[in-house]
This record gives sequence, C-alpha cells and structure tokens, in this order.
Amino acid sequence: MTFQPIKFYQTGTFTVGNRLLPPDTRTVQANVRRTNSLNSGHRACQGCGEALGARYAIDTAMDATGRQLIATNATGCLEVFSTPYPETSWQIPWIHSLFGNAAAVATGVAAAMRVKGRDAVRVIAQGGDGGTTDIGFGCLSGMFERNDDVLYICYDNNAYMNTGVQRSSATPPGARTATTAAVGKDPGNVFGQGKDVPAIAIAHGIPYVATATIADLHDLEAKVRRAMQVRGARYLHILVPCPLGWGHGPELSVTMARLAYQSGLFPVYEAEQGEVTSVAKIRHRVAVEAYLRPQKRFAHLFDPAPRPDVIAAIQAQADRNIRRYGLAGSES
Amino acid sequence: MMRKPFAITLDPGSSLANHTGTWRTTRPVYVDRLPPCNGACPAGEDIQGWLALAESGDYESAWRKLTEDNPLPAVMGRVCYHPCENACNRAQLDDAVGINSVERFLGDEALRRGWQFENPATPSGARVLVVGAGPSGLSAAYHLARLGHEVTVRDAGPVAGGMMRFGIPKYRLPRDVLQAEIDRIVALGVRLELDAKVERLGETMARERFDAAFLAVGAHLAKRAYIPAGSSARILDAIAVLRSMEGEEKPLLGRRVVVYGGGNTALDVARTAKRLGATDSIIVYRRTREKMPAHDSELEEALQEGVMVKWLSTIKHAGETSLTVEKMALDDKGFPQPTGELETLEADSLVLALGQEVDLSLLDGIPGLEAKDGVVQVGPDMMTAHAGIFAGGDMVPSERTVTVAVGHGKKAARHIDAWLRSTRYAKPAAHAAATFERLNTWYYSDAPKTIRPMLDTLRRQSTFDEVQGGLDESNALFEARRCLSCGNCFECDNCYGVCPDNAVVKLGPGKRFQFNYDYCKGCGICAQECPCGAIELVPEAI
Amino acid sequence: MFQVRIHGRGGQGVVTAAELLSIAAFREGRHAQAFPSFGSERTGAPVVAFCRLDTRPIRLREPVGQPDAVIIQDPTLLHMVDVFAGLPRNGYILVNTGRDLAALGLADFVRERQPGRIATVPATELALKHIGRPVPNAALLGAFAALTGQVSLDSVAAAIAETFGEKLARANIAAASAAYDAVLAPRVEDSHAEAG
Amino acid sequence: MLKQVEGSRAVAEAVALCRPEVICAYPISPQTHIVEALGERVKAGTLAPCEFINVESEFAAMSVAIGASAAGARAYTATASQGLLFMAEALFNASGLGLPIVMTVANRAIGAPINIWNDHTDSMSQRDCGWIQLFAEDNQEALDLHILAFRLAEELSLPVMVCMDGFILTHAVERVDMPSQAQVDAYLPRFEPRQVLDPADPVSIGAMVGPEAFMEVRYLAHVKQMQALELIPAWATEFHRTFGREAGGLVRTYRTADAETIVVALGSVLGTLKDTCDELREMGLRIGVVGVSCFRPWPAAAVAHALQRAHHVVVLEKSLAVGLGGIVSQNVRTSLSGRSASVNTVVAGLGGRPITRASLARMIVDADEGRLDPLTFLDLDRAAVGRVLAREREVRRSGPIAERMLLEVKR
Repeated sequence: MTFQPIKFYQTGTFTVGNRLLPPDTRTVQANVRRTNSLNSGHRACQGCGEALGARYAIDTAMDATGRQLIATNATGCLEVFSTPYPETSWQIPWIHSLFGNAAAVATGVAAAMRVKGRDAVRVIAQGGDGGTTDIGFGCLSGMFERNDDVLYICYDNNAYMNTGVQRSSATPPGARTATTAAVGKDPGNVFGQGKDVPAIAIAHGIPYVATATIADLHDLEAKVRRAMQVRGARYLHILVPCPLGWGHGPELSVTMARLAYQSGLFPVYEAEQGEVTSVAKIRHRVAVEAYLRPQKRFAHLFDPAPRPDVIAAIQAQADRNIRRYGLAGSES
Repeated sequence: MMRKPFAITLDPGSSLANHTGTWRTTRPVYVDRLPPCNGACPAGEDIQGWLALAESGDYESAWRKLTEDNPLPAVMGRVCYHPCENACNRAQLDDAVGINSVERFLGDEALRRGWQFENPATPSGARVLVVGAGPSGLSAAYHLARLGHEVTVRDAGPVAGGMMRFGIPKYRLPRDVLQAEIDRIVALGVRLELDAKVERLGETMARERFDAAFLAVGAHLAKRAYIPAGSSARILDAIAVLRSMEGEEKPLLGRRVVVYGGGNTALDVARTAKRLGATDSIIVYRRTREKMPAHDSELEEALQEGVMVKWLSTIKHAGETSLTVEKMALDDKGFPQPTGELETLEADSLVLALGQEVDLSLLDGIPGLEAKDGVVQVGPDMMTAHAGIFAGGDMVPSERTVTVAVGHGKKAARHIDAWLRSTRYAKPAAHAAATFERLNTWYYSDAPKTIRPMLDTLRRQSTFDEVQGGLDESNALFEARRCLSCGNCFECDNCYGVCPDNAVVKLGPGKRFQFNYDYCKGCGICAQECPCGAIELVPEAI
Repeated sequence: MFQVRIHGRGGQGVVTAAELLSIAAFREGRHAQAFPSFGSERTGAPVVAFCRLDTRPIRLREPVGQPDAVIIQDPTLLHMVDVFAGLPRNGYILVNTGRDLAALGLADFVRERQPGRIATVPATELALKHIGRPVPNAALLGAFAALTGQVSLDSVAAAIAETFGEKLARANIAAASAAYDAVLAPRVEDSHAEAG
Repeated sequence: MLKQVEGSRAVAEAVALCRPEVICAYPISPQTHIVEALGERVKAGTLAPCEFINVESEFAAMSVAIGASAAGARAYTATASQGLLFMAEALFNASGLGLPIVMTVANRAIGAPINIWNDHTDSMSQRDCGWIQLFAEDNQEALDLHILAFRLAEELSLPVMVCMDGFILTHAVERVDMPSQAQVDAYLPRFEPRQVLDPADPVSIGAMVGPEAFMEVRYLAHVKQMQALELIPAWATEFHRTFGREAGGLVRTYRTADAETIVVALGSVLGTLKDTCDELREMGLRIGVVGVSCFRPWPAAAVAHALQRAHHVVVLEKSLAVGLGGIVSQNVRTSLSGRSASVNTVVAGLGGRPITRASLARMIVDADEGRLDPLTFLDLDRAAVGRVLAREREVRRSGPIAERMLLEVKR
C-alpha cells in the first residue's frame, strides 16, 4: 500500500488509533506492543475509569522511560483492586505503603535511586483524590516544596469510592455522597468548599503541573511524556469517572469524562514553573446539565423537586472556569 | 532472585490467573452494517469500501474496488445524480461526503494513468449477445466478460454509448472521457459491432449460437403529443435535437426557443439551445418546480445560465413565430387543471421533451416475451419470460438514469452467469442499516465539504466546455477522509484503547480486532466509544 | 568524685562551661560527665549545668544535689535561686562579680566558710575586655582552675581550643588566663602576709 | 579512639560510620542534635554518598525511609515522643513490609500535658509495632547499639529502634570510645536487601492480604522477630571480639549472683541504680540489678534466668500503663510465671523527674523488707495529689487536671 504524509485525517485527531498517521505520532494505547502496565485480571468494577487512567498514564511513562520506572501507590481502590494476594496486576516495580504517604515513599525511592547513581530510573507516586487531596496532602506538599524528582498522579473520581462513596475535598458542589447529606441543607455537597489541588501545586512553583481526563488520550499521553522530560516535582491530575460512585452506566465512563471537559466543569490545562502555559479549548461546548443528568449523584437536582438554582450555580462555576482559563473558542 | 516475603510481595502480572470474564452479563460483539451510501447506490457500489482505500491514498486499489461494480467511474462521477450523497449520514453532521467527486477523481485518475481491467478469468466457453451499447449493455458486457464469457455487443448506432452520448450534452459529459471508458471495456475482449441493428433476435441467436442474450436497447422514440399547429410551425423533438448535436449538422433552433416538458432532457435541450446562441431559451412545464421530475441541481445550473421556465403552463397552439400558452392551476389532488387563461409566447421553434418510448420491434416473434406500458417485463433476475433472454436499462420498468442502467447490467450479468452455469445467483443478505444514531460523532473532526469548481457562467452560455470541474488529488483525499465509515470497523483502535481490562485483541492492519472474553467484564465502553457503531452489546445467555 | 554545679542565665554559656570543664578533665585522663538541667529555657532564664569529675567511670545520672563546687555566673541569681543548696561547709564557691561579697549581701554567709574556698572574679568584665562579648564562662573556668586545682589552666585552654574556632579560642583563653591570675594573685599575697 | 563528646554527636558519628544512604530529618527535642550532626557530615562530604532529606513531618520521615529502604538504600532517621506517635502508622508498615530501617528514639514523655523531658512512654507505646527495640545504658552503648542495629536489621530484614534517654544521654557530654571506619566496615557487611524495587526484576510490594493468609503473615513476623533472641547474644560476643568491649546482648546482670532483691530497669537509670546497689551492699543488703537491653523481642528466658534466685523483684519503669500500672512489669511477670518471687512495679522519672540515689535506696530497702506497695510511684508529691483528689471528691467536674495540679503543687 502506497503511503503518504497526512494533511488531514479526521479520526486520527480524536480516536485512540490513527492508522494513517506516522508511527511516531500514534498513541501508546494503539500499539499492539503496549505494556499493559495494569494487567488483565484486576478486580476493578466494570467500566472503571481509574483502571483506564492508570494504564494510560503508566503505559506512557513506561514507554517514555524505556520501562525504567518505579511506582508508589496510596491506599484506595487502585491499590485494592490491583494487588489482592495472591495476584498483582502491575508489571512494574510497585509498592503500597499507606493511605497518606505515597508522595513521601516516592521521595524515598527517588533518593535511593539518586544515591545509587541510577538516574535513568524514574519514580511515580499515584493515588486517588482522597489519598492526594486529603490524607496525603501533607506529604504531597512536602514533596512539591522540596522539588523531589517525582511525578505524582492523582486519579480523581471525586470521592472515597473504596470505602463506599464518602465525600472528599475533591467532591464537587451539588454532588451527593454517603456523607454529604449530613452537612448543609441539601443532599448534595455544599458550595464554597473543596480544594483546587492543581492550582495549589502550581502555587508551589514546581516545574510541571497538568490536568487531563481519560476522554482525550492524545492529550493525556502528551502530558505524561512532557512530565517525564522534566526533572523535579511534577503533578498530573486526571479525572477518572466512577460508575459506582457517580451513578452512571459502566459504558459511560469515558463519555462522562468528556462531558466534564465539554461543560467546562473540569478545565484541562498545563502549567510550567507556576505559569499556565496551555489550555485545551472546549470543542463542542455543552451545558452542565448534559453532564449532570446521567449521574445519579446529581439526580436530586432534577427529581422530585427540580433545583434550577443549584444547576445555575454549577453552570456559573463552569462559566468561571471557561473565563479564567480561556477555554472557549474551540479548534477542531 | 530475591527472597520474597510471604504474601505481601508478589510476582508481576500474576493477575492473569483471575478470569474476570465470568462477571459479564452482556457481551460485546463486532458487527458490520450497511452504510446508507451503499444502500442507496443503484449501481450497488461498495462506496465506503473504495473510499476507505482512497483514504490511504491508494487510488488504484480504490478504483479497482469501485470498478468491481461499475466500469464507468469517470462517466458516473459526472452524470450520476448521486443518491448516495443524499443518504450520507455526514449530511447530519456538516455536509454529505462528496462521493461523486471522489468517484470522478478516481475515474479521471485511472484514465490519466491508463489503468486497465484485469483480464477475464478462465473462459467459460459460453457466448452472450448484448443488444445495445448504452450504459446497461456496456455494464453487462463488462461483467460478463470478467466472468469469462464471450460477449458480443451490437448497436444500431454509429458509435457506442447510447443515451450517454445521444442524450447527455457534452458540457456534462465530455466525449473523450466516455469513449475512453468504453474502449477500456472493449479492451477486455468484448466484441463491439456498430451500425448493426438486431432485427430478429431469435434467428440471430440460433444462427450465431448465442447461449444467452441481454437486451438493453434503451428508449429512443420521442413521445409525441398532439398540438394544433400552423403548417409553418417549427416543431422538433428533444432526442432528435440532442442526437444531431453529435453529428455534423447542428440543429437550427432560432433565437427564441421554447422547450415543452419537465424532465432532465428538457433542461439539456434548453441549455444546449442557449449554447447554440438562442437569446431566449424558455421551458414550458405544466406543473410546479416541486413537481418537476428533473434534478434540482440541473435546474439550478440551467437558471444560472439564463434558461427561463414558465411554470403551470401548457401549449395550446403553435404558430410560425409564436405559441399560445394556457395557464394551469393545481387542484386539491395536486393535478394541473386548465384555467382558460391564455397568453402568447414568441418562439422561433418548439422542442418537445415529453419522454421516450422503447422500440420493441426486435422482440417480434420471440415466444413468451411480454411488453406492458411500452416496456419489457422481467423477473427479479432480469430475465424475460423467455428463458435465456434478459433485459435491462430504460427498456424495463424502472427509473431511467445511467446509474440504474449500469446497476441493471451488473445484476443481469450475475444472473446470466448463473443461468449459463445452470445455477441460481443468490444475493448475499444485506446487513442492518448503519443509522446516524449509532455513531459517536465526537471522534470525527469537523470538516465541511469541498466544493467542486464551476465554469464561469459566460463560458457556460457560449461554449460546450464541461461545466463542473473535478477535485485535485489533495482535496479528493480530503473528501475521501470525510467518510465516517458508518457501521463498519475502520480500525481506529478505540475499542482496543478504552477497554479497562485489556480484553480487546488487536489483530493487525486489515485484520481488525477480537474480544478476549476471558477478561471482558462487559462494561460496554468499547461499544459506547466506537465512532462508527460497529460494536453491539448482546445479553449473555445465563 | 568531684561534682560542680554552675548557675547562670540562658545565653551566658552555662552549659558550655560544664562541657569545657569535662573536656579539660578528660584531657587529664580522668572521667567526666557534663550535662545541663535539661529544658527549653530561653535567653535570660535561670539555667543550671552540672559536671562530675572522677578517676573511675561515672555511672551516676542524677542531677548534682551535693556539689563540691558551685559557680555562679550571674550574682543577680544569688537571692533568686538557692544556689548553695547541698553545698557542704568546705565546698568551693566562685562568683562572677567585680564587687566584694559583702557588697552582694553575703557577708554573714561567707563568715562561716573557709576563706580559701571562696573567690570572686570580674569574669564578665574580662570577657568584654578580651572577647568583646559578655560571655563569662571561659574566664570563670580559668578562675575555677585557680580556685580548686581540679583542672590545670593548660587543660582548660586546651578544652577551649578544641571547642572554639581559633580566633574565638585565643580570646577565650586570654580571658581564662586573666581570670586565673586574678584569683591566684591575692592568695600569693596572703601567703606572704602569713609568712611575714 | 577516646573522645569527650555529647551523646547525640557520638551517636551521629557512629551512624555515619555505618554509611547510611538516606537520612530523613525532622526536628523534635531531644533528638535534634543527632540529625544536625549528621547533616554537618553530609555537608562536609565526610558522609557520602548520602541523601539528607528535610521532611515535613515524622510521618513523612518514616515514609521516606520506607521508600528508600524498599528501593535498596540503607535508611536512617531519629525521633522522639510525639514524633514517634505521629509516625506510628508508618512504623507498623515498615515492620510489616520487613524493611530494615534503623531509627534512634531519644526517649521523651508524651503529652498532654506537653513535656519535653525524659521517660519511656513514647517507645513503650510502640512496643507491639513489630520493631526490635534496644535500650542504651550510656552513650558508649548508645553508639555501639546503632552499629549492631544496622547489622541486626539487615540480617533479619526488620526495622530496629535504638532507644536512648532524652537529655540524660543525648545531651550528656562524656567519654566514649569511637570505633574506626575500618572496624565498622569489618563488622557491618554491605546492605543486601531481601526484596527491592528494581525495574530489572519487578515485584509488587505491599499486597492486600485477606483472612486466608493474614494470620500466617503475622505469625511469620513473630517468628522472624524471635530469631533476634538467638542472633543478639551471638553478635554481642562478636562485637566484643571486634571492638574489645561489651555491647548489646539481651539482659545485663549486676551483682545478681547472690541477690535477694533485684531491680529490673531499662536505659540510663541503670547507672544510678548500680551506684545505689553498691551503697546498699556496703550496708549488707543483698541487692542486684538486671538491665534489659533488648525489650523487643522480649528475652523471656534470659530474664527468667537472671532473676532465678531473687525473692523480691522490683521493676523500675519510666512509663505507666494508665489503668494497669507497669508495662515492663507485665513482661517480667510472664517470665516469672509459676515462680514465688514478688514482682513490684515502681514508676519513676516520668516527664523528667530526677531519679536520685536517695529515693532509690529508700525504695529498695522497703522492697527488700517486703514493705513496698505492688505499684509505687517514686517521689510522688502525695500531698499535692491528695489535695486535688479531695477537691475532686467535693465538686465533680471534668477539666484539665494538669492545670489544677500545678496550682496545688505551688501552694
């Protein structure tokens, strides 16, 4: 088959694969020889967004480092479903220590590699939003502040899923969890709370901070690659929908992540040395309702007593993101 | 080897032992669906198939794929009214894929590069007579030849092409293009005999030992309508006018030409008249624009070129320099009814374009053949009531377009081939339709259609140069890549990428994928994120 | 075993004084144990440090309750803290002051004790003169060597030398020597007087 | 080489001789001087290669050590008191994962009320966290135990805590004999981890283990720690050969051969006890002292053997199991089960209260004459607590006892 350089290949832009693109511009996930860092047989729920996000990120990191990679893992779904004795799904050297110390353990591993002169070996710390934005936040901030040579990846599914969907400081306003009903007058999470950890990471002035979702693989892989080109503390915040905790069909995990981005509720951007350097413009913007409706955790906003006021407040948040990060004006 | 502590330290990837497929309640399966373009093509082209090949820039393979169904892509790329584009799902996204223009590009590319058809399979020894060298006959001849049969094409006319030559003006279909595609069919070993009218079919077949015949003589007899006319009134018929355009003597139509009728032929004549120098070229049609059988694109082009139309009008009387026209009104059933309101229209000549009839004379004396409403009756296998004699094109009941005719030729050829081998050709069952709702259009870039260049109006009014230009290589490629591949896997790797359990196996280029049901938990993300709707979820039998 | 208790205020180098003394004794081949009255005292607060000297290894870890000598780095403590607690009649007393003990209101206290076991020295003045900062500890150790003879001035100087940087060491040693002489001088006169 | 040096600096120098590759530093009194001194050595380049990491908490300190150790580096840190409690979760993790980390605990009380002075409440609170716990009697032993600890930890793949009394030892300047680098290198082999994070041979460390295997994992942890009971005496002997002095061992006895009353204790108070013992023997009392240098694993047999002839056993503790009494006492009793000897618990020196010869002598005489309460608080201000309790009885009211206690003590 005669091959020629591509000016336009419509599915190459957004699908996982792009058979007509030059091999070096294809995604790792499209490759038959991809490493499957998180192997089949793990015990994640059907349609688990975190399982997807973890494989996307770690496969890319393995590819970028020639498999010279060690990962530390906070307690949480990812750890529990990937390594129940007697089986592990990980293909890389991996350690789980505690809920709140993944960043610090990674610092230790990185220090060991440095002291042994094994600079080729790179270290990733990973955890869910609970282990990152709540209980592990001290260690995370410490690792940032020392600028240790660690990439920390937060797989954000907006709540403590491993323990049965309790509120975390990453739970969005209006979202219902097992513990949000207790606070505030509405069943959903109260407004004006929570932590913007990517912004806090940027405030540390670390070399690289980025957000991504499992809905745009090309973007996610590019960010992991960029992160692995940089030395020092790096932070990648990936939105990974959870069918169980969000109450959507297992088939919708990728779609929900995409709607979060399309609605502007989850801004996708990159920052280097404390400055936002690039944003993913929204392609085909949607109203937040399109994102909220399919999720049972937001059902109380629609039924039995519709809450246009709350939905408007959430929309206002999306609009603020779009203004703040300049997400409007899509290129396709 | 390290002395691993019991239970807390584990070997890599050992979870493969855990077959999570047992969790599954629904299972994903790969399906193929019938894309609307293919479904709508009268010639039965695998449009999506050849577009896919064109997408990768492999134009020769694309052309070969195309010509498996249609030997006349350069012609079709010009004269087809492309129902495929009207059906294209992309129209609901931005604009339909410019299938017709890509087809024309491939056809022209083939002519430019001199690509030839592969020579026929092993000769079958069977002899088939094709009567009529129009689109239907040529198509049948082509397919029969490729099936290994010895084909003779006989046509009454001096040149091959039938209506493609005598019905379609050259500004729509340049003759060199037509001729080149005919020559390529002949080069397959088809015997073409011109100025050879078949008078008595039965005898001819018996005498020359033809095992089967395919009749495609078309419809060349102009329908007449009684119009009271003065002796000096100049009244011509459209077919004659268009045919004479192919000869030395150009028809004399005068400065003010009136064409009576509403079909494509009427438009062809009116536009031809313009080009021959008529100041006024007026079409008189008894109904409204909505009811006009001619294709709107043709009408548009005609109007651009200054052709005028009198809607809801009939001609009551034709004089030497003028016509009497009566205004009509549509009744509640939508039929035009006379109003008695008359007006006069200046005209040097009146051309009647009221449709054509078939010359059935060659069927005389063939037992069993029946003609109804002036056309030959055939079965679903295109065979007439007389075994071994098949018919197609304008002479059988159907829409009279080149594309339909080509389709008839292919269909007939398949049945003739089966009949000769005394079997029956069974059409493979069609897949379910690939509807727009099944697509996940997020994954397709926004890319509006490429518009083909048009000749400037001035030259369109004065010359017979081709009106519509073609696409160049780059924008033909662009256009091909706008195809959504509705309903059929095009190996975008989405399913392979989005499976949280690595339960999709990639089989390599052209081989697509398969599911590993040992690990597939049946979450359905693959189906949800498949851009073209080629994955279906079916409940597991429990 | 010879036990010393040093009273002073945070910032006056009380703990360092005890350490220096222990190092001086160590250099003379003896066992020594110096330790502060542990705490988080800030500058200015009363501080106590201890030092034990012995020819055998020292196992005892209790604070010094019955000192053989007390060093008072700051006379303002005299009437604040019971600096003489547990001090036997024949115990040594060294006070950092330029005035005589009567002036400090210790006339009666002194009367009951052996004159040869009590000394005053203007350690802070000497420190300011030689070091430029009011840290009397080195000077007091010089005086202590003269008063008790538990360690030699050379050992004190050596301890100072190994603890401080060269320049600072030289200044402290100068202060220590000056204090040593200041304490020794009047004794010599006394002895002449007796002789005479 | 003989030196007159502060205990913290002596320990720092000994640790440096053990060539740690990663050191986690977080300040807390009275441990701070140790990591400071190590920091100076890293800065000066006399300790290299070594990563000195200023962490943000004790929890992080232990976590960084866990990561470093799991990646095959020799890891060290030091802490005390609240710091030890703040890393408690990580302590269990380090031992559970079998990571040979060595840590100095400069023993200090636990608040509230906050108190920076010495007692053993901190390390006693972690006695069951799976770490080996060694207690130092003086600074010489403190530094020797660290050398031994690294070897022990790496041989068993278990973490080791070296406990030394805060301030009393850490801040005491006294004579120590500092071994040479050559001696330490000869005694302490290169670290060869039992398990290591290495891309060349990937493993998953720290799996989730369910009911089907958890018991077995814990049982094996116990068996592994118990192995130290054989190794420690053997290595104490070898240590003696290499360095020419006693160090480590399980228990140390002093004049116990004919002793009727034996005082059992841990750490620096043993010195004072021995002096007291000598005094009382001059008065004709048959007193002995047993020092427990290895508290975890508990050397049951060795303790039983050391106490076999005693009529009265006094366990002198710098910690209190509130609601029970003695912690060490409970361990001693398990060693003496089925024996007639009385076991008294004497809680002493809490929060830095000086333990004096005089008080000890009085207490021991009482014990020798069988007059000692089963649970005695040495030098307790009975008047003060009496007043508080009396008032408590009058007005039932909750609130900070500590504050009112201070008032009472002042009056």
